[in-house]
This record gives sequence, C-alpha cells and structure tokens, in this order.
Amino acid sequence: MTGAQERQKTTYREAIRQAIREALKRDDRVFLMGEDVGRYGGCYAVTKGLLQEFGEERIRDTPLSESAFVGAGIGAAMAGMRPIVEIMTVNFSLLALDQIVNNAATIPHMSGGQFAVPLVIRMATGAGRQLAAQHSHSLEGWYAHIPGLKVVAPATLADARGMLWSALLDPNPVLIFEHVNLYNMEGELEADAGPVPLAGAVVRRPGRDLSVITYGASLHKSLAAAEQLAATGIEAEVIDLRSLRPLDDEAIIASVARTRRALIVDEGWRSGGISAEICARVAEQAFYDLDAPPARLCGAEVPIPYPKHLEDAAIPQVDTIRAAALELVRPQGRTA
Amino acid sequence: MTGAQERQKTTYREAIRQAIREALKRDDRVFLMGEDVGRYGGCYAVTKGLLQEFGEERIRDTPLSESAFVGAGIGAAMAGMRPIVEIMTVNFSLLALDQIVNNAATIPHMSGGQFAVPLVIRMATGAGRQLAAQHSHSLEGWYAHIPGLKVVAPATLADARGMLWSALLDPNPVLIFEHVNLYNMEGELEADAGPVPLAGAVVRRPGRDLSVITYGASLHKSLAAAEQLAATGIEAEVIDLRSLRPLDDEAIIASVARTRRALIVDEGWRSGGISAEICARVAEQAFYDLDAPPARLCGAEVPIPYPKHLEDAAIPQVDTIRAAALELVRPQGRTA
Amino acid sequence: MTAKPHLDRNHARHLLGQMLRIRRFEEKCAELYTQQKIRGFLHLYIGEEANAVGVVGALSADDSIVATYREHGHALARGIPMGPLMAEMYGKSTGTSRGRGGSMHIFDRSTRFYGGNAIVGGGLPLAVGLGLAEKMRKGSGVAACLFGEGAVAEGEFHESLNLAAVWKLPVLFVCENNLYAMGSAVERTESETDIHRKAEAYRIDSHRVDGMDVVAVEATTRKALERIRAGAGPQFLECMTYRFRAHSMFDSQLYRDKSEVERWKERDPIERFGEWAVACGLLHREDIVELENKAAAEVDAAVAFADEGSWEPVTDLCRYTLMDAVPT
Amino acid sequence: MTAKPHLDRNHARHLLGQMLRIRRFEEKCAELYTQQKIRGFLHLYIGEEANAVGVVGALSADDSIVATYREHGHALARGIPMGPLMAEMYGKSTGTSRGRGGSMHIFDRSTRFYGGNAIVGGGLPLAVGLGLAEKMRKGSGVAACLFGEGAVAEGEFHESLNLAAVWKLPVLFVCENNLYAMGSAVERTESETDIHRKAEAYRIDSHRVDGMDVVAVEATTRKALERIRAGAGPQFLECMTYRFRAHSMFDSQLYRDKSEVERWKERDPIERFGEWAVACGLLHREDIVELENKAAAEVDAAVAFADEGSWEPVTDLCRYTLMDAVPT
Ligand SMILES: Cc1ncc(C[n+]2csc(CCOP(=O)(O)OP(=O)(O)O)c2C)c(N)n1
Ligand SMILES: Cc1ncc(C[n+]2csc(CCOP(=O)(O)OP(=O)(O)O)c2C)c(N)n1
Ligand SMILES: [Mg+2]
Ligand SMILES: [Mg+2]
Repeated sequence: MTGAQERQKTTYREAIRQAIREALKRDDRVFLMGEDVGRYGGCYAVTKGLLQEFGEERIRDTPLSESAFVGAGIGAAMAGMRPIVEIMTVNFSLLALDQIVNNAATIPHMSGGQFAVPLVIRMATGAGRQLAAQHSHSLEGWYAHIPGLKVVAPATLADARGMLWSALLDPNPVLIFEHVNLYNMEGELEADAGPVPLAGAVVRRPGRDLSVITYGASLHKSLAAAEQLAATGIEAEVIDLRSLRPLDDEAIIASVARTRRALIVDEGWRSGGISAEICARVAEQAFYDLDAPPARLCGAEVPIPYPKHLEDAAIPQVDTIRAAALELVRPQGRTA
Repeated sequence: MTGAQERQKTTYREAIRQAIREALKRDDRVFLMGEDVGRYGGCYAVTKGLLQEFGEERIRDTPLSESAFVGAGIGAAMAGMRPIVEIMTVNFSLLALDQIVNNAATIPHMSGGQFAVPLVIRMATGAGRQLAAQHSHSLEGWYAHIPGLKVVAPATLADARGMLWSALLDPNPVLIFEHVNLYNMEGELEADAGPVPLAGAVVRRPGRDLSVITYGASLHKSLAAAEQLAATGIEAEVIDLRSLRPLDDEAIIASVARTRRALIVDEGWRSGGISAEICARVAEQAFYDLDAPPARLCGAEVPIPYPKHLEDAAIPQVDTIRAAALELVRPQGRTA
Repeated sequence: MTAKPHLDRNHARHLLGQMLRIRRFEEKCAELYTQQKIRGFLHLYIGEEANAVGVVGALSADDSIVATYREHGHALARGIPMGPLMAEMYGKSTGTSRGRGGSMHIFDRSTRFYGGNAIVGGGLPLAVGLGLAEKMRKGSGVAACLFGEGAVAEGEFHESLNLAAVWKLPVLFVCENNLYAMGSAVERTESETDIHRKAEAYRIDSHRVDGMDVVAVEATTRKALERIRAGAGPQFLECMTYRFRAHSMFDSQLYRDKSEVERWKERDPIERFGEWAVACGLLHREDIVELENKAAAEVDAAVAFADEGSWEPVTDLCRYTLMDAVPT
Repeated sequence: MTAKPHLDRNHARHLLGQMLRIRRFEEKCAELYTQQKIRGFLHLYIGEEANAVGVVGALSADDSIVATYREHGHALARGIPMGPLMAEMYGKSTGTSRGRGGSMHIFDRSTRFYGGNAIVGGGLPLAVGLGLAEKMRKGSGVAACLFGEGAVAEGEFHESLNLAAVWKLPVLFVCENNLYAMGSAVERTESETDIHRKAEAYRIDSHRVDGMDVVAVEATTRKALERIRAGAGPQFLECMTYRFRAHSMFDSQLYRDKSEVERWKERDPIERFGEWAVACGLLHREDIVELENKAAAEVDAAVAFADEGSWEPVTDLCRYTLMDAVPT
C-alpha cells in the first residue's frame, strides 16, 4: 500500500466488476460466463455494463444448466482459456458439484500433471438478505475440504479486486466466495491496486487477549465486536483468513501463541465446518500455548429461515461474538 | 445380544441384503431403487436375487439419472412411502447433491415441520479396490456437515443389518455408507438380530492409554493396530463412531477423559473432514483432561490414485495407525 | 376464446374470482414489499393468473402440486387460505410454514401443496416421486408440477421427464412459458424453442395452450388429467404466458422492451376473460364488481391476519431440522 | 458395406490394422487382469472397435477427444503409443498418466486426449468447453465426445447438448449405443429409444450409423466433421454397436441371453471388414496375417514396456494435486 496512490471511493461490487474488466482487457483468454451475467447485469448486479463493453463473445449468458457451463469452463480452461464462471448462489453450485469435484479438482492429479484447470468460479454466499433456505447457505468451508481446489473469501474491497486477479494467474481452479452482504459495502481503493496473494491470512486488528479468527462478512462483525470489547479493556486480535484452502497455519498459530486464546467465527454450520478445521489445527499445533480451550461461534445447524429475527439468530452477530469472546477471556464458573 | 440365539455365518454384503429383504417383507411402503439394483444384482452384488423375489414394482432399476431418482425418493418419502435408494458410489452422489441438500435436508424445517422425508440412501464409499479418483473417495464425513441429514457408517455385520432397519424407522433422511472393502467381510450374525440405534458410538476394545476414534473400514485396521500395540504394552481403546451425524459426544469425551489421549482415524481427507470435527469437540470439551494434543490420522489430501502402492499410501493403514498411536503416547522430542 | 361445456355462470364467476384474488393479493404484496413488511425475493405472477387458475382448478383433492418460487397464484388457486399465506409472506408464525419459507416456499400439507421450490428445476424430481408413490399405492392422484421455461435447460428436467415416462407415472408437467428466465429470453437459452416438442423426445404427450386464456388452460388440463388417470403416463402442457412485472423486486428489466410488455398487457387474462364473459352474457358487470369487492375484502382480512400474527420464538429456531415423527 | 472414395488398399490395411491392434491389446489386458497385473475396473471394448477406428481415425491433429472409462480403443486409434498405454493399465510411472488413472483414465496431452472420464455423462460438459475454447480462438479444431447410450439419461447430457447447440460450438457428440448400460437394456431406461432422435430435440443434426461397419462409421464421421468445420454447429452420431464381453470384469451377465451375444458376434467388425476387403480384392489374406503379426508384436512389446516400468515413488503421491504452472 503505497500511501501516495490516488484513492477512489467505490464498493465491493464495483471492485469486483473493476477486477473483471481489467482482466478482460489484460488477457484475451479471459471471458465471463454464467446465468444472466450479460443482459440482466448479474443477479447481484456485479457484471452490469460488461456486455456492452466487451460484447457477447466474452460476456456469455448461459442457459440454466450449472453442470454444463461449469464443466464447459473446466474444458475451456484445460484447452488454454481463462474462464471466469459465475454461479449465482452457492446453493445452486451443488448442481455443478460433479464437475467441480470429479473433474476440476481431480484431473490435474489424475492425469499425472498433464492438464491444469486454470478456472475461476465466483459465487455469492451467505445469509442476511432473508432469502431463506435455498439461497442463504455458507458452503465455502465445505468446499475447502476438497484437495485440488483453492477457496478464497475476500472480505475487503482490495481483496475482492486483487484476489480475482491472482485467481486468474493461478494454474488451479479457484473458487471465490462473495458474501451477499458485502456487495454494497463502501470504501476506498487505490486506482492501481494490484493482485493480492491467494494464500496468507492477515491481522486486521492487533490485540493481546484473544485471537478472533474469521473471514468474509463475519470479519466486519468481528471487528465491530472487538471495538466494543476494547471499551471493556479486552483487546481482541482479529485475523482475516482470506483463504480457506489453503489455510495459513503459520499466521493462525502465531496469533494464538501470542494471545493464548482462540475464537473462531464463521457463518457456516458448526459441525464439520471450516471452524472445526481451524479449531483442530489450533488444538494440534498450539495446544501447549493455549490458556483455554479453543472456541467456535458458528451458524446454527439449521437451514436458514426467512424471517429476519430467525435469520439473525441463525448466524453470528456482533453481540454473540462479543459474548463468546468475553466467555473465552473471563469464563463463568469453569476454571482450569 | 442374547447369547442363546442361533448364529449364522454370513457376510457384510449378505447382512445388508438380509436387512433389505426383511424390510421389504415387513413394510409394504418399502421399495428399493437405483441403477442396476435389479437385473444386474447391484454393482457390488448387494441386491442380487431381490428382483426375483420381490418383482419389478419394488425393486426398481433406474436410468442413469442420480438427481431424478434420488429426488423421486424424496418425493415418494414425503408422500408416505419408505424408499431405499442405492447410489452406486459416493462420487456419483455428487450428481444428486442438489436434491439431498436443497430438498431432503431442508424441506422438513423449511415447511415448518409439515413434511418429513423418511428416506434411506445407501452408497458405497472408500478406497482399497484400485478404482482411482472418481470411484474411491470417502465423503461421508463431508455429508455429516449438513443439518437435516443423519449419516451412519456401519462397520460390522450386526450394524449393517440393524442400522438399515433403524434408518427405515427414522422420520429423517438417513445416508448409509458402506465401505467397499467390507462387503466381503465374514462373520456371524444372530438369526433374529434386531435394529441398531442410529446414534451411539460403541467401545469395540477397551483400553487405558489412548482412545482411537474411528468408524467403517478403518475400525478393523484400528483394532488390528491395537492388537499390535498391546504386544508392546500400550492399551488402546477403540471407539466405533457408527454415526457421523449426530456424533456421540458423550461416548467420545468419556473415553478421552479416561485415556487422556485421542487419536482420530479416518479415511477421508484431513482438512475439514469428520476428524476435524471430532478433534475440535475433544479440544473444546475435554481440553483439561488431555495429556497431549489430539491427533488425527486421515487420508492424504489427494484424489485417490489407481496403483496399489499409492492407494495404500493415501489412506490410513495398520502400520500408520500404530505409528500415530505410538507417537501420541510416547512423543519423540516434544514434551509438555 | 370459445365456451367449453362446463362453463356456466357459476364457473365463470369462480374463474374470474380466483384470478382476481390472485391479482389483488399480489398487488398488495408489492405494496407491502415497499413497506418492508415482506422481504427477501418476491416474484410476482401478475399476468400469468390464468395458468394457476386453469391448471390447479382442474385438479382434485387427491392430486398433489409442486411449484416454484413464483407460486402465490397456485397456492391461492389450490385453496390455501389467504391469511396464512400472507402471514407466510411476512414470516410470521401464523404463516403456512410458520413463516420459515416466506414467499418462495409455500408448503401446505392439507392441500397436498408440496412446496414452492426455489431451485430452478429442483421440484421436478419430487413430483416424479409423488407420482411414483401414487402409482405404487394404486391411487388415482396425479402429481402436477409447475415450472418456468427456464427450468427446461436444467438436467433435472431431462432426468425427470425420462423417469416419469419410462415408469409411466401419473405426473402432469406444466411449463409456464413466460418467455424469460430472469433476463434471458428463451431464444437465447434453448436451441429448440418449441418447448412442448422437447417433451416428445421422451414420448410424452404434449400440448401447447394459450396461457392467457383461462378457459383454454382449464380445458386442456382436464383432458391431460383424463389421459393420465386412464393410464397413459405423464403428460406435458406448455402454457404460453407473460409476466407483466419484473422478475423479482430487484430487476431493472433492461432485457425487454416496454412495448413488448404493453402488447402482452392487451391480453391481460383477467380483463380479457371478464370482457368476454360479459359480452357473451355469462356474467354481468355487477358480478365483476362484486368479485372485486370480495377480493379486496379478503386481501384486507389477510393483511390484518398477517399483521396480527406473532413471530416464531427464537427458541424454536432449530425445531424440525430433524423430525421426531412423520406427520400424519 | 460399400466402398467409399478414400478406401484404397493402404487405407483398408490401416483400418483393419487399427481394429486388430485394439482387439489384441484388450485380449491381452483380460489375460493380465487374471494375472492381477491389471486391477480395479477393466471395461473391454471388444466388439466395438469399428467405432473408435472410424470416428477417431477421421479426426485431425488439432481436434480433441473426450472419452469414457471404456476408452482403450479410442486411445490407440488416436495414436497414443501402446507401451505407455499398457504401463498405465498396470499403474506404472511410465504410463500415460504416471499410472495414476489406470484403465479408466487415459489422458494424453500430446494427442489432445482429454481423458477417459468415469462419471457417466461427466465428459460431455468438458467437450463443450473444448469446443468453446476452439471457437473463441477461431481455430478449426473439433471436440469429439464419445459416450455410451447410458449417458443419455443423465442431466449432463441434456445440458451439454443444449449449450453446444445454443452456442453453435464445434462439438461432435458420438453415442456408442451398445444397447446396455451395465445390466440395463436401453428399452428399460429410455422412454424414447431412438437416441439420435433425441438430438433433434436440440436441433442438432443427427445420424445413426452401423457401428459394426468401420467404413460406414468413418464416412459418416467425415461428413459430420465437414459440416462442423463449415460452421453448422454441433453434430450427433449414434453408432449402433455391441459389446461382446461383460460390462467389466465383475459381471455375470444375467441380463442378456448368450444367444443375443452370439448373434452380434456374427457381425464382428474385424472379421466382417477383413472378409469383405479380401472378397472385393482390396486386401490379400497375407495382409491380414501380416497385420496380425504386427499387432501381436506390438502387444508383446507393450507388455514388456509395462513390465519393465517402475512405480511412481510414494513421495510423489501428492504431486500435481495443485499445479505449479499450466503445462504448455
Ligand atoms: C438452479 C438455479 N439456478 C439459478 C437460479 C436463479 N433464478 C431464480 S429464478 C430464475 C429464472 C427462472 O426462469 P423460469 O424457469 O422461466 O421461471 P420464471 O421466473 O420465468 O417464472 C433464475 C435464473 C435458481 N433459483 N436456481
Ligand atoms: C454417474 C455415474 N453413475 C453410475 C456409474 C456406474 N457405471 C459405470 S459404467 C455404467 C454403464 C454405462 O453405460 P453406457 O453409458 O451405455 O456405456 P457402456 O458401458 O455401455 O460403454 C454405469 C452405470 C458411473 N460410472 N457414473
Ligand atoms: Mg420464465
Ligand atoms: Mg452402453
């Protein structure tokens, strides 16, 4: 971050659009396809205007056929193109899972390294817009189970822009998860902000009393909770994972070794989610550094319901993050 | 287990077939459908002879269309039938994942409890037959992430028979994972062996020095490793999870509290697998009881390769389980 | 529009009344959306009412229904009371699904309404299963499955039609072809745009009908149902229709001309049927006024019911994720 | 069988030689399977050789291929050397994919062989993508996709055909209809058994050909390729064929009569073509003997190559799970 750069006011949505635009200009192997990315402008309006600028060949509206167009992205990538495939919402990606797991994640290894799949798949994830149980899940942590994939979840404007760039440079299939509640987020971005590495967590707020390990939309809630905690004298370090596969063990463990307490916050379902993996790694690698058991604050294990009060209750919120942090730092009852 | 019962020699495969036969006889709402379950007799010969005995109405060969016949199972279950759906191999189940996650796991909650989905889905899982990367994965732990599903993995003849029974009595969608390497396993079974509850882990071998927590085909490798360890004076307690969703926290934590050491053994990929969840729960709930960090021995994070030496190297084996247990009990170097 | 045997005054009142109920209900929903009483995605059916009324009206009580996220019309035509329906739109515990599903996920066990499904194509396999259950139990019920023309490109469409046809199941597939899937015109997404001809590739009897003509839709549906009940296996209807409103409340409609919308509005199924019924003496103008009044009163009552409803307690959040028993 | 323009003696030798290579290779594989040198699933193509030789032989170097787990014939017809192919069957590091894929997953970058895919229907979307890349780059290559008639029921078939047709991509879809998918006869799994008519539901030009006649397959393929290169969009071939052996090595074949198999064996593509070529003076009996000898020698050499090959070191187990660079 070179302080001297010109900064522009923009949004997360715009930052992604900008990243796509730049990629399309930079590399003529890049193209975008997905449902309604063209005429409609994308279901979350991310791709608005791109059809007009780049034309039908490179901004491809597909029929409703997730398996075929994701698979076509894989084939095109194997043949040397650099497709960006948009899946409207992570729940729909389940229709393309055969292609993602059995082909994209498998062929490079299974072919003995003869073929790479330099494919980027973007999708919206997460709850918060009252879209109910078939549009609101957070399955990025689930995808992080699959070897052969890279899974990232940019939480800031700079990451949204820069990680798409890196994803396109990567020889592997990269899944980018964009939380629906971030699209409208405003902020400033340097005019020539560059690529952001796909691996590597970052400390978004330093602190000494506990490490809050999170990503995506939960990052912002965690930062807000950390502010509130600071008022009560508790300094939470907030780690933005950025990448869920691979995970940055080093950064996680280093932070936990400093703070001696870990709280993992994640909107996905608790059992077998990415928080479980982080919790396991912390337990395995930082066991002797911990002053308390690692803790998780996750989505409730339910299909996300429609009404706002239930949707809110189903995922971590500033309040519940703060409470979980307090409980971790000053446990009620239990002593070691 | 009433010792006086007549016992019959049989196999895991036969035990499942027997369970299906009994279910078909007991309840006329039960039927079986899947690819080649009828004329061919099932790709792993589990259902051989059933077509002849029960006819085409109840033993239904389906076209190759995983999404449609799994979805049809969901619909039929909602309408009051008790379908058993066979998916040949877990990798193919990805083609039906939309139906399983977006419908079967979601509709009961989303409809406010108006509709249940009493569906049983059986599938083969696991490596060991040199079937390479599109036929050998272990995704049962992955499925265990999904609320609304029950996920079981019977490791013994009695469980294979009895859990299918319980699954059919359950009002929820139950996924039964049958490890391909178990089908030929021989053993004895009581003639009138009854249902086995879907939840509830069991101690298959008591021990004081560490808890080996496992399931499915890895159970037998773990038991063999425990025998070898016993020869060196280490007594491993071996826990068979049986159910991956829900997990039996009580049994796991009780064992770990006794042995103060936990090794989780699982053929699935390590990151974000069921072992991660167990590891996290142990860390959260038994932190102060542990004498060492919890440990995991999992499948290597690769698509399973075809050649035997690589396939063997990709999943836990008796040797590696023993070594991991030794390392946990008598760590080299590191001290607390 | 030609009169069909069963079309007496009562039935004409019924048809018009149903379409009016749906229209007025949804107009109110749009209003409530701007008031933020209804949230999330709201997909209006305005312009397409003749299909729900014609198709669903032709079903009998032991038939079952699977619909999409654009299912308010079908729910009302099926007889789901407007109050609980509106409460569901609000997300109230007095809603059809305790408010958990909202607009896109209306379920009603008592009328065999197996849900608004919001995965495009995702309802078709369910309908095949409902048909299968019915056939195995030797019942006379039919599973009616409604979906948009966008679903036709999905693999689940293909697999479901084939399976229903191979097994000769009592399933009525109804494609509501409103020419667009969000912003995608059917010519851009289907290599064969004559959808009902696709059904023939599965040897499924297939008929195209003017979906702006409630009488035609009903008559065609009746015939299809008769064939199914006679054992002919699945049947396929393609209803040619049009949505007058945006795809959902987030849609600036860049993909179609206003003039196209206006042209279709001239074929408004409600006005058209009303005018015709009056012209040929089946109905009086006063009938229409009366039906309008009834619809308005019903909508008002539904809003009141929804407003009064309570929220499901947060303590029940996880209830029914796993069921304790199969409801009977 | 009628002689086609290009059928001179050389070409006849080529066609027969290719079919013989495939046959003898696979017979040896069956033997090696009983010796446990080849493990896992082994799907033999015996009886179907005319399709691989006819279709793949008609392709040019810049075309690409996606096949299934029953792909040894296509791999050999494409020119993948028999030694590395056999080594792959063994799982040796000298195999086409370092032994990692085995029989079901032959990949060969240098001949644009994009894999044996063992998910039924799973290769079709890939082929669409290969065609898309070619079209976007304005190349003249065609993506040929081979699959069994069992794949036709899968949703991925449907989605892929539509997408290729909507975008007019240079894809040749080849359905090798051997009448069975494992134990399921096509009449039991398809409501419309005339598969090539299904292609018409996507407005894809479609032709059925006698898959036991290598000359016919080749001629039909050439024409289809010409149409594709002329910009007509995807084309569809249905090759009527039969597998003489079991589905895989675990199959007791309860689902078909021995007599049916015997009847088809009378149409053995190799014998039939050989007899015909001799009868019409294109080939001498000595040609056949010579080709047989060559094939036998090639198979022996391939076995020796495979036997000699080393195993990939276990330390390389995870290599290429993630790639460091895109191979060029
Ligand atoms: C599998 C899937 N993909 C994408 C979407 C997003 N989506 C919701 S409605 C819709 C358009 C569907 O069009 P159509 O089937 O014609 O029904 P209509 O909305 O016109 O009634 C799309 C793309 C979805 N819900 N499910
Ligand atoms: C998605 C999927 N479902 C099931 C299988 C198991 N399976 C392997 S081959 C096969 C039969 C396929 O038949 P067909 O497509 O006609 O090809 P053939 O084997 O006759 O060449 C089946 C069911 C699979 N590999 N993939
Ligand atoms: Mg539409
Ligand atoms: Mg076949």
